[in-house]
Amino acid sequence: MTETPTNWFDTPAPPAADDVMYVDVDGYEGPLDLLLDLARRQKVDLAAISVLALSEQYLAFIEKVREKRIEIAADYLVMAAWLAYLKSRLMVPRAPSDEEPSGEMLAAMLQFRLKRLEAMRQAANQLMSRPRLGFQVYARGMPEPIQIQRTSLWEASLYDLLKTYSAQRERGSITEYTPLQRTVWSLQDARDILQRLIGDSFEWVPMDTYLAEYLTTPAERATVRASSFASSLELVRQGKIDLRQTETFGPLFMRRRKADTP
Amino acid sequence: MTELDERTEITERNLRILEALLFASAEPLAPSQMAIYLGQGANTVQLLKMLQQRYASRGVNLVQRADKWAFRTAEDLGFLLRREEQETRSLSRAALETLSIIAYHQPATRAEIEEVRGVATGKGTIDLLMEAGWVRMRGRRRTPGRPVTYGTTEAFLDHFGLQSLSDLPGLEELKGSGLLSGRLPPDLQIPLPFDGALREDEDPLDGDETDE
Amino acid sequence: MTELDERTEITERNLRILEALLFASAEPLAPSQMAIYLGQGANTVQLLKMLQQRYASRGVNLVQRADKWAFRTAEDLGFLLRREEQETRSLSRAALETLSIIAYHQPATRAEIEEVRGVATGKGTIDLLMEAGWVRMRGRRRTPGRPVTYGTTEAFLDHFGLQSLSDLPGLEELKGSGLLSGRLPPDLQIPLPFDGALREDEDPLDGDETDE
Repeated sequence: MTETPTNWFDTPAPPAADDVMYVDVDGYEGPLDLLLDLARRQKVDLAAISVLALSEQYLAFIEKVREKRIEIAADYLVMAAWLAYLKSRLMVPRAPSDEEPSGEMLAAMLQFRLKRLEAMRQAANQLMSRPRLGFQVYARGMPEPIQIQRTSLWEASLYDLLKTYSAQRERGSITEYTPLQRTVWSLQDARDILQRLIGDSFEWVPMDTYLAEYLTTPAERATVRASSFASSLELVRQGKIDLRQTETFGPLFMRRRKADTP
Repeated sequence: MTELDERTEITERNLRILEALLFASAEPLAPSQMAIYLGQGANTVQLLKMLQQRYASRGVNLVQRADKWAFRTAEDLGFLLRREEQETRSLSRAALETLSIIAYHQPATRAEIEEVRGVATGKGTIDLLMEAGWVRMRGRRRTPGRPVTYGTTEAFLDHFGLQSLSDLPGLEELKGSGLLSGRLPPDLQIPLPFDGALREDEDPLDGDETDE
Repeated sequence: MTELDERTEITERNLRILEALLFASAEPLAPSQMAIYLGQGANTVQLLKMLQQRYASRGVNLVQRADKWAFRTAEDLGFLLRREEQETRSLSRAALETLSIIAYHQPATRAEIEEVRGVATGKGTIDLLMEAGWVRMRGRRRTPGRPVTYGTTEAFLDHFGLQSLSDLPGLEELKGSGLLSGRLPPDLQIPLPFDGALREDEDPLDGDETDE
């Protein structure tokens, strides 16, 4: 690649300044579109284009736009930065240790992208100039619709049938229902028990410690806790005990309230 | 090119244009509407008649409606444009429940079906099952009101792959397959479906009730 | 009647049926949709090709779109039939470019379309093409983020009068110049527009994503 003379290196005559001047950024579909338009102004085949000159034109254009303080989309600035980099790669000789892509490679890449975009545009034009359905080519204007008469074929499996039957027989047969008897701590009970347990203790003690002996039966845990908690709130309201919790979901501490503390 | 060849070529060209116009038009066309597309001096009606002749034996014919012309499917092929389509649909739960009760409890009246289901059964459900060809009216129960009794059909056996109604699994089999749980009242019974023509408590349907 | 006569008669009958079916439908039909109406043992595609030949010089032609068939007015009569530019909602340049990129590069993700155009594609652009019925979601690329892949539809082929994607204008040159390659610069691997169900790097769409 380095052997072949790359004609995009050749510096063509710099573009006339006003060539760039009347370019209107609004009319472009992004930086690649702008570059393609600038390239066409070189009036040569894209393969023979001077990428260096193109980059300079683009950068000059962006510079002009910015001088006029016109808002410009970030896409254009990213391309400008990339082209500035490309320009530097093209002008600075490549060191042997250089890991980065050569200027020629970057230039070829840009050229490829321009050619590809142009090709897709040409393809779109070719597509649109084909004899299109509804414009030059027509389908039957009076299609004769097929009248469809639908008859339903019902589907059910023996399994579905049996399962359904069993389910409803079972549903219909279980008529006796004995609700599970559960022991429930009444609020009054809980309150009595709490008052008895706390007694005269002014120490902070977790509620669960007080209730330890009642919490052994799993079935009763919920009702013991719930009723005790509700009762403890009542006791706090009455000024008989203090409650404290230091963290969310942490243990609930309680102690007898000293009569003289406010 | 002889004059004859030339005339033929012009005619063919005009015929092609007529074909395309008539094909693409959304409504029948009058000769005057088509004439503007043809070469000067063309006899549109004559050309249309030529075209009509050409298509006379085809699957599509050129027909004249009042003074307008249009392509239409040949009359003898009209059947192509009508199609019967079958779509498979699964039965609703209500229909499946009703069907299974009729199957096990037949001959069953509507009141009996409702008693097992615990809800009223819409008339539509039984109609649907009869339409599907799985349920039929068997007779009338010899009780006040003489309610209609329902039973299953041969098509029912066919569809569910049963040789006879006695192939319907009984209590033990339903339990064994896990369809019925073990926790059932001991007095639960699964009836043996009645397979015969009429049971002693059934009267035949009146003459005009038997359809089909 | 000799055997030959009989065979000819059967063929003619089948051709008439195909004519009727294809004339009656505005949309292209698959051979399988027509085969059910033909006599047993009929070779549908062979019959369609016969019919295509018969209509080749007529004002209405039988054309193939992907694996479907339809009658369409002859292309050379387009200048005559050309209707008033009803194309008020003409496609934007962005939409046109996007369409051709999808057509030539399919399956293509949005990122790939944007890479070719060098600019972000508004979501509306692809939506518009899907609404026109020319572009569809094909599947998902098996890469991080699982982006949706886009491709063209049968309606696209029908609209632009293409028998298959290999008829895309200029495809051969583009292929030759390596411009259909996704990677830069010219790669040895030249992907062609892919028409199949799913490419090895595509997953099917999730159920709720396929509309239509």
